Amino acid sequence: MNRFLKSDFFYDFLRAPIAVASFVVVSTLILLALLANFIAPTNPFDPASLNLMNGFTAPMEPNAFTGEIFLMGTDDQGRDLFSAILFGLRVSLFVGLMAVLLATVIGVFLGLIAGYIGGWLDSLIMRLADIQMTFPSILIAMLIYGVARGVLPPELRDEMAITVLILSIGLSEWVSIARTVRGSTLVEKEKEYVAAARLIGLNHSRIMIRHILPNVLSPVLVIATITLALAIIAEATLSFLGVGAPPTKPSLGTLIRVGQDFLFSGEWWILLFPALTLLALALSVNLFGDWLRDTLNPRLK
Amino acid sequence: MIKKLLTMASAVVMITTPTFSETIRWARAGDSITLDPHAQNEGPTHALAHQMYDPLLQRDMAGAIIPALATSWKALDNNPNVWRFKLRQGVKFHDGADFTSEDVVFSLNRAMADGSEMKELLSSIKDIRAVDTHTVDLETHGANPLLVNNLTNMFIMDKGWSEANNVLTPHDVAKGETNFATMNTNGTGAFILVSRSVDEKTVLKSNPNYWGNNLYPTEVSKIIYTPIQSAATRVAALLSGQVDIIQDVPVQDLDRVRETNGLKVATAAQNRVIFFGLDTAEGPTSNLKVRQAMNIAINREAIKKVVMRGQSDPTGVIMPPFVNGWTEKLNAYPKYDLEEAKKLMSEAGYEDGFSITLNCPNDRYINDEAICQSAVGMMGQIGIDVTLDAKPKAQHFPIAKGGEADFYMLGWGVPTFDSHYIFNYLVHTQTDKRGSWNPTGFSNSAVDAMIVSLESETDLGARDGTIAKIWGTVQDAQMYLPIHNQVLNWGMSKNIKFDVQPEDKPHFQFLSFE
Amino acid sequence: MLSIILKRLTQSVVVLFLVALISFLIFRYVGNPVDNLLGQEATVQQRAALEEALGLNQPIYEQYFDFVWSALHFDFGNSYRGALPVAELISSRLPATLELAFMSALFAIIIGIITGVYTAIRRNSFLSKFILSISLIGVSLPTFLIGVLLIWLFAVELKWLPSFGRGETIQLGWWSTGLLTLSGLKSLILPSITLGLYQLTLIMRLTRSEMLEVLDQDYVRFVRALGLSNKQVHFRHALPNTLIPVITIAGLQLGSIVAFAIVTETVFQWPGVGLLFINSVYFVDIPVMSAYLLLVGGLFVIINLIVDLLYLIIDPRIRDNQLIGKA
Amino acid sequence: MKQPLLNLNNISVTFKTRRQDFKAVEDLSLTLKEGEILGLVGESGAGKSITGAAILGLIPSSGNLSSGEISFKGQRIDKDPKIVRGSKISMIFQDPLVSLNPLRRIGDQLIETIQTHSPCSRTEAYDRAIKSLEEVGIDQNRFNAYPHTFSGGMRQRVVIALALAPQPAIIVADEPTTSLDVSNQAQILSLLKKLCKEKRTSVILITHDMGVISQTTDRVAVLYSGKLVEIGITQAVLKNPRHAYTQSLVRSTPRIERGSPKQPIHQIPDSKSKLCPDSKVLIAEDLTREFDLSPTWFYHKFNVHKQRRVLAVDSVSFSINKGETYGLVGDSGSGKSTIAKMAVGLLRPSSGQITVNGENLNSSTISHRQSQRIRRRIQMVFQSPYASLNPRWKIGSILAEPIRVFGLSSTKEEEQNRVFELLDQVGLSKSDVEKYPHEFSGGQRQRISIARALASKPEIIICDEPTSALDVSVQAQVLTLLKELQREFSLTYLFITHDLAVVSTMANKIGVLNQGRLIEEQSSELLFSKPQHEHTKMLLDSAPKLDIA
Repeated sequence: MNRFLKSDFFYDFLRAPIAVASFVVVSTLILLALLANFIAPTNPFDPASLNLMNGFTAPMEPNAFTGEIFLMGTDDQGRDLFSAILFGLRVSLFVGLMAVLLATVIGVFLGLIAGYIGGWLDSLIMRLADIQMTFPSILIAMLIYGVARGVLPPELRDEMAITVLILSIGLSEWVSIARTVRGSTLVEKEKEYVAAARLIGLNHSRIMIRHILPNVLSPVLVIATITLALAIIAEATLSFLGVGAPPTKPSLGTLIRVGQDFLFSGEWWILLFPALTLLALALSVNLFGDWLRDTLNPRLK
Repeated sequence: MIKKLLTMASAVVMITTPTFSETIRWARAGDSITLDPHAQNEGPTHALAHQMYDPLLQRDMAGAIIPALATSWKALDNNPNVWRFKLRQGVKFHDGADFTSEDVVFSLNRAMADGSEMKELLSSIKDIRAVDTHTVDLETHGANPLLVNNLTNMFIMDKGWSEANNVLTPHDVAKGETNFATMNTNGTGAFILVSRSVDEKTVLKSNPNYWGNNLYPTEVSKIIYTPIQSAATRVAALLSGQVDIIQDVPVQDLDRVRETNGLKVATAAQNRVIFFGLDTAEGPTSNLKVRQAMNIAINREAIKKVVMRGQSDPTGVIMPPFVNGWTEKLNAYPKYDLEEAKKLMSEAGYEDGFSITLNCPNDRYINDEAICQSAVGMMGQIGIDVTLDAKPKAQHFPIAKGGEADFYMLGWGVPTFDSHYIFNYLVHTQTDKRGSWNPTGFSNSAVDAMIVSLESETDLGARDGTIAKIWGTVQDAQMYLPIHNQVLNWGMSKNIKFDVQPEDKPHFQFLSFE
Repeated sequence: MLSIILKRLTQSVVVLFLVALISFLIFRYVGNPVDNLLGQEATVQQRAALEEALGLNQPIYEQYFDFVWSALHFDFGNSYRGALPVAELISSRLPATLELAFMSALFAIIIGIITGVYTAIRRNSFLSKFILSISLIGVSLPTFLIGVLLIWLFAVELKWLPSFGRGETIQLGWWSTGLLTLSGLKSLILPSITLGLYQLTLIMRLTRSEMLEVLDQDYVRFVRALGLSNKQVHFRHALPNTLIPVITIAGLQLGSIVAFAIVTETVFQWPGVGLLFINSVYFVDIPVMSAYLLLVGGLFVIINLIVDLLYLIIDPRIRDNQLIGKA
Repeated sequence: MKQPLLNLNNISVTFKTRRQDFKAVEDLSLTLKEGEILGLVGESGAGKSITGAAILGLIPSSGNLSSGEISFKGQRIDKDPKIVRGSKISMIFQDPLVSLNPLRRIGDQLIETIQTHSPCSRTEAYDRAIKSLEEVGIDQNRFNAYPHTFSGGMRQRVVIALALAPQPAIIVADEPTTSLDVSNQAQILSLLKKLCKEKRTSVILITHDMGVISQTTDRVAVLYSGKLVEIGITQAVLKNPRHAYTQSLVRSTPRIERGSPKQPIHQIPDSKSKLCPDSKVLIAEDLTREFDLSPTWFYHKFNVHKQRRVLAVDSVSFSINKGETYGLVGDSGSGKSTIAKMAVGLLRPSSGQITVNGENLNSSTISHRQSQRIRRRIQMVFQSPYASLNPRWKIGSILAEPIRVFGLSSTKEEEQNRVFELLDQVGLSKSDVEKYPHEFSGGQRQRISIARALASKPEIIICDEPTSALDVSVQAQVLTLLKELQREFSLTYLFITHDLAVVSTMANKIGVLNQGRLIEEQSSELLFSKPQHEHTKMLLDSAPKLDIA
């Protein structure tokens, strides 16, 4: 840790206002999502707790029927938007992070194998990547969703929706990571420290994991960050297409989908607040990832 | 496709005809499912069919029955089981063929064939006979005083054309069948099909030989019909003046449309009731107390005020006010009473509630998904844990119809304006001829008998008595939880003079410009 | 040279076969067609008969080859709704999507490369920093929201541009184009921007980083040392070398643009294959679904191939088998 | 006297780094006369390249000319160097492989350059381009060829042609031959010298190689950490260097003594006494290795086009006695490293074999235990001080790994002590175990990789260009260390290098490789006194020599 604090990386970080700002925003949002239960005045996921009469209450204005006041107003179901956003943020972040994790694991594994072992295995994996590229996350999601809908009982559907999101986004984002890892593995494996490891008789798996892996991870970090933003956006898009988080357990995307119906009718807050939250999240993640890329890629410094 | 490419190479450039001022650009959420007039019994499908096909008699924009292809009709004095229809002279189909009685005979038989969704409407018919070229007799099993009500969406096709194109029977949409008639038409209607591509655009042009040309305004020379799924986009299209009329203005956008100059909103109570259906055969909902609890746990005012923005008319019976048999008393809906509901639940032995899935369409009725969502909340308050499963109508209806659902949403329009229509579809035991939309498992032979008897009861007083009796049982059985009657809101440009048709079916020959 | 083309071709074929396999499996297993065609209450005999008719009782690999075989003849069976053969349906919708994809790709590539080059050459100017940050907003909002906002601003509030559809189209044989009418072109603007924004950002950033890298190369420093003007250095030496990787990515993007059009087409009611696909999903119209997958796969592979061939034209080193097996 | 052609007056170049600014060049003053060749010599980081770049205003963006002025024929140019770039002053870079735009035909690049500076018709430019190609000895029918079709040496010729095309008054040549083989190096240098003398073009030759300096330059300026420490007539400076640094530089430069077999510098007298002729520890028998250059597995499978095969090593046989140092010399691509790889089992021979104490590491029947036993005996020191240490590992674990793998220590502290011992043997301190490679200088890293090689207590160590990436002074230290270790542990070295001078100071016996063949094998004295093979002679002649007549 101490070493980290002394590192150039940290030094640069402190001197990049955008990086610091975006980092702060992201971590704040994550914190809010984690503490949602304690911060949120209501639990938006519990339909029984909703009072429909509270619907369409403007921010900080007493509701016409119940007289209740809401920080960010309520949506069409009388859901307190502030709470809904906190919980939705949690869903979106969870989906995003899990998807990225999945993508990274697959990508690093395949990339490492392809790069290190090479030969026909390499070609195979790379063709696989091509095929993968053929089906962007949206398509995959709709397919998996279609299948799952067929096989799973409706009770499981809510959980399923989230799993489908994670699977589909994760499965469609591994390619870029795999390609990068493969690339840097190809470079690293020619380096002499690998030869040194081989001539003391280490087996390949050990060389791959103990020696090469640590050296190919920094670009992965960058891509993973960008992918996180991507995943969060993808989740929103899928919700729009109706294969996302269910309206009874809304994610940010679902909230935005609902909100856009009220864009013309003057209930601006239903769209604005979730959209701003999403923007803040994705934008900061992107900005941070951007800074990471420039920092970890000295050629561009 | 290869062939296409070749033809493309040697293609002549032809330009789609430019639009005139009399062109009506008409948009609504969903497209017609098929152009075959007998294959579906569904609003948007009939709405489009009405522009190209005529029934024997139809409802005007106010909902009153007026002559169409038949100029007059009455039950024979000597035999009340036979209705005689005098057909309009000199009517021609779009392809120039003459309209004669055998077309009527053919069409009605076709409407009764397998794969037809209209057959229930004609279930009382025994025989159809052509008396002469322009007279047709309909014989029913026993007298059917209200037969004519069933014919307002019973479109007449050209026999010759149908034979030529081998569309003697309707295609069964549920089985994914299609035929020539799904994409082609040959009617007697005010408009002729120019081009159609599903979900994209359907273009109609006025029919110069339309029999009604000097009876009705018929000012519209061309109709461009575009389904626009996304509500926001649909409203935007109207607000930005890209379409002249949209049938389903989202309730939240009504004010916006009203306030936009050049636009207006026309409103009318719709002949359609929205309700939930319950499985009475098995599961918790088979317990009457549970169904009653659910019924009073629905806060209908709240739904009206918030979800519908006041644009609905809460009801306690699954019957719109237009319908014969409707009474204030039936229409009065029970008080929203959580305590009572919880009590009933515990009496039924479900004080800790139960879980159930609510099947719901998300592109059919006004705010259908939102209503279901609020229902989820309301049921939650009496301990029922509801999983909402909202789907496009095409996926929802098979489920709702097939009886897989324990708890589902349905809307019902009554084109015949008579209770019998409701009973025949929603109350009668599910058989191949009747009760096709009654998956609730409710089955009462006495009621079934009464329903059948309605078709032949000539004494209207006695008939209304029976109707009231049946409604009594239905209300007690509580297999349906009524919510409200829909209110139609058409948004259109100011210069259009057009009433909102209670069946939500615009007949553009009635439209005129100011 | 030839060998590379050969290699790429064979690879493409392999990819296509796998894509075909996937879409076949969907056709076969997403919602069993038998259940779709017959109701639940169908008798055993009925099922057997239908399976016979659909050839579902043959061994699976035979079915697969039948599928591929008929696919090769553009025969995907009939759409469950709309009566038309799927091939016809798709070919009637394809022009709309291709024109949209083409326009947004054009928009993305042109603007993307220009801004990318600018931000690379003037890497420390305020404007480039501004462009870079702004561009991120494009990838930080979901496409559908951007679309709706554009509609709201330009169609509803300003009434400048149409909010949906293609406007007037002109038939050139089976190809209906919106590029030849004013309303057609106007209708293209908003969807193209909506669809292209994401790719724009991507291409711009790629161009920038590649350019920066190239400007760092010795040969660029050398031509500087030879006293060539900045214009010559940037555009005659740096840019071509920059564009090589950019072209690949841009090409691959074009493939995914077609797929991403799904969202844009739903928002703008754009009558293309994307909208067709969405509806086919809603209506469980499996033939259309699987055909669409094949289409997207096919397009992607073809584009991939074209990109590779472009490489051959641009880069002499590859022409002489210097760097084969690029990642 | 007439004013100098180029005048650097107290120039300083400052770079912004994270923590503080650092002066790469400090108050440096130089003058360049017309037609002279001035050498700028110094070790890496001495600021010689920066000085070169500064003249053309090509300092990397993170740095700038913080003070002083540069004038060409009395005219200030540091403010706007563009006016002289190419036309008056031109530059040649170190690596010809990356100095040419891969996408442009060399002809185009020439014509473009010519036309930029002297507006003339394309045909005119074409003729001049052809001419300048001929001058550097490139056939004019290569005019439309792309750079990648040229060899390294040829590309450097093209680069020179390009640099001279606008007929500049000065050429700044930054390590123009460092990346070339000795044979090419000599040719390029003489070509550059010849052309510049003809055209009366002055040259600033930037190099780290005293040999090159002594053979090519008229005057030499010695830089040390950004400062000019000594400048004067080359011969004078080399003969009696005044500044201490220059002295060490001259001293530590290894030389080839032809004729009288005199002891090279730092020769440890008794290192050869231990030789017992019959005990051969490493034996190579018609060792052959073929490489298949056809691009991917795809081609092997389907033979789409002819496979491209090359013989990297062609039936090479030699043997090394215990305690002896066997030198393998040759140009790049002569197969030296391939042999090394086969010796340690990183590559399998296509045919023939190489055995360690009679055991063949590459035999297919060998068990893991056996191969580990052999591996422990034979270790390797690599060329690059940067790539040979895993940047993510602490020195401690880097050194501990072989100890653990070979099971040479039973307990943790035993292992720990062994690591300390190793560090001590290569002259590093205990505290270094906690550090990461990037915290060390090149020389120190080479020491670490030597320590790693020693960790398994091997008998044979293969040194693959162990010092070619190091500055001469450091090189001397490392070489000395290797010698001391050899004596201490009676190690056997297979010493692989391209540098005849280095090998002459190290090896008892030398094999000369050319295109995979072992063309000559001699004791080092004999090889340098009476080389047999033509190629060997050529190598000896073209090797840059530091002759102080």
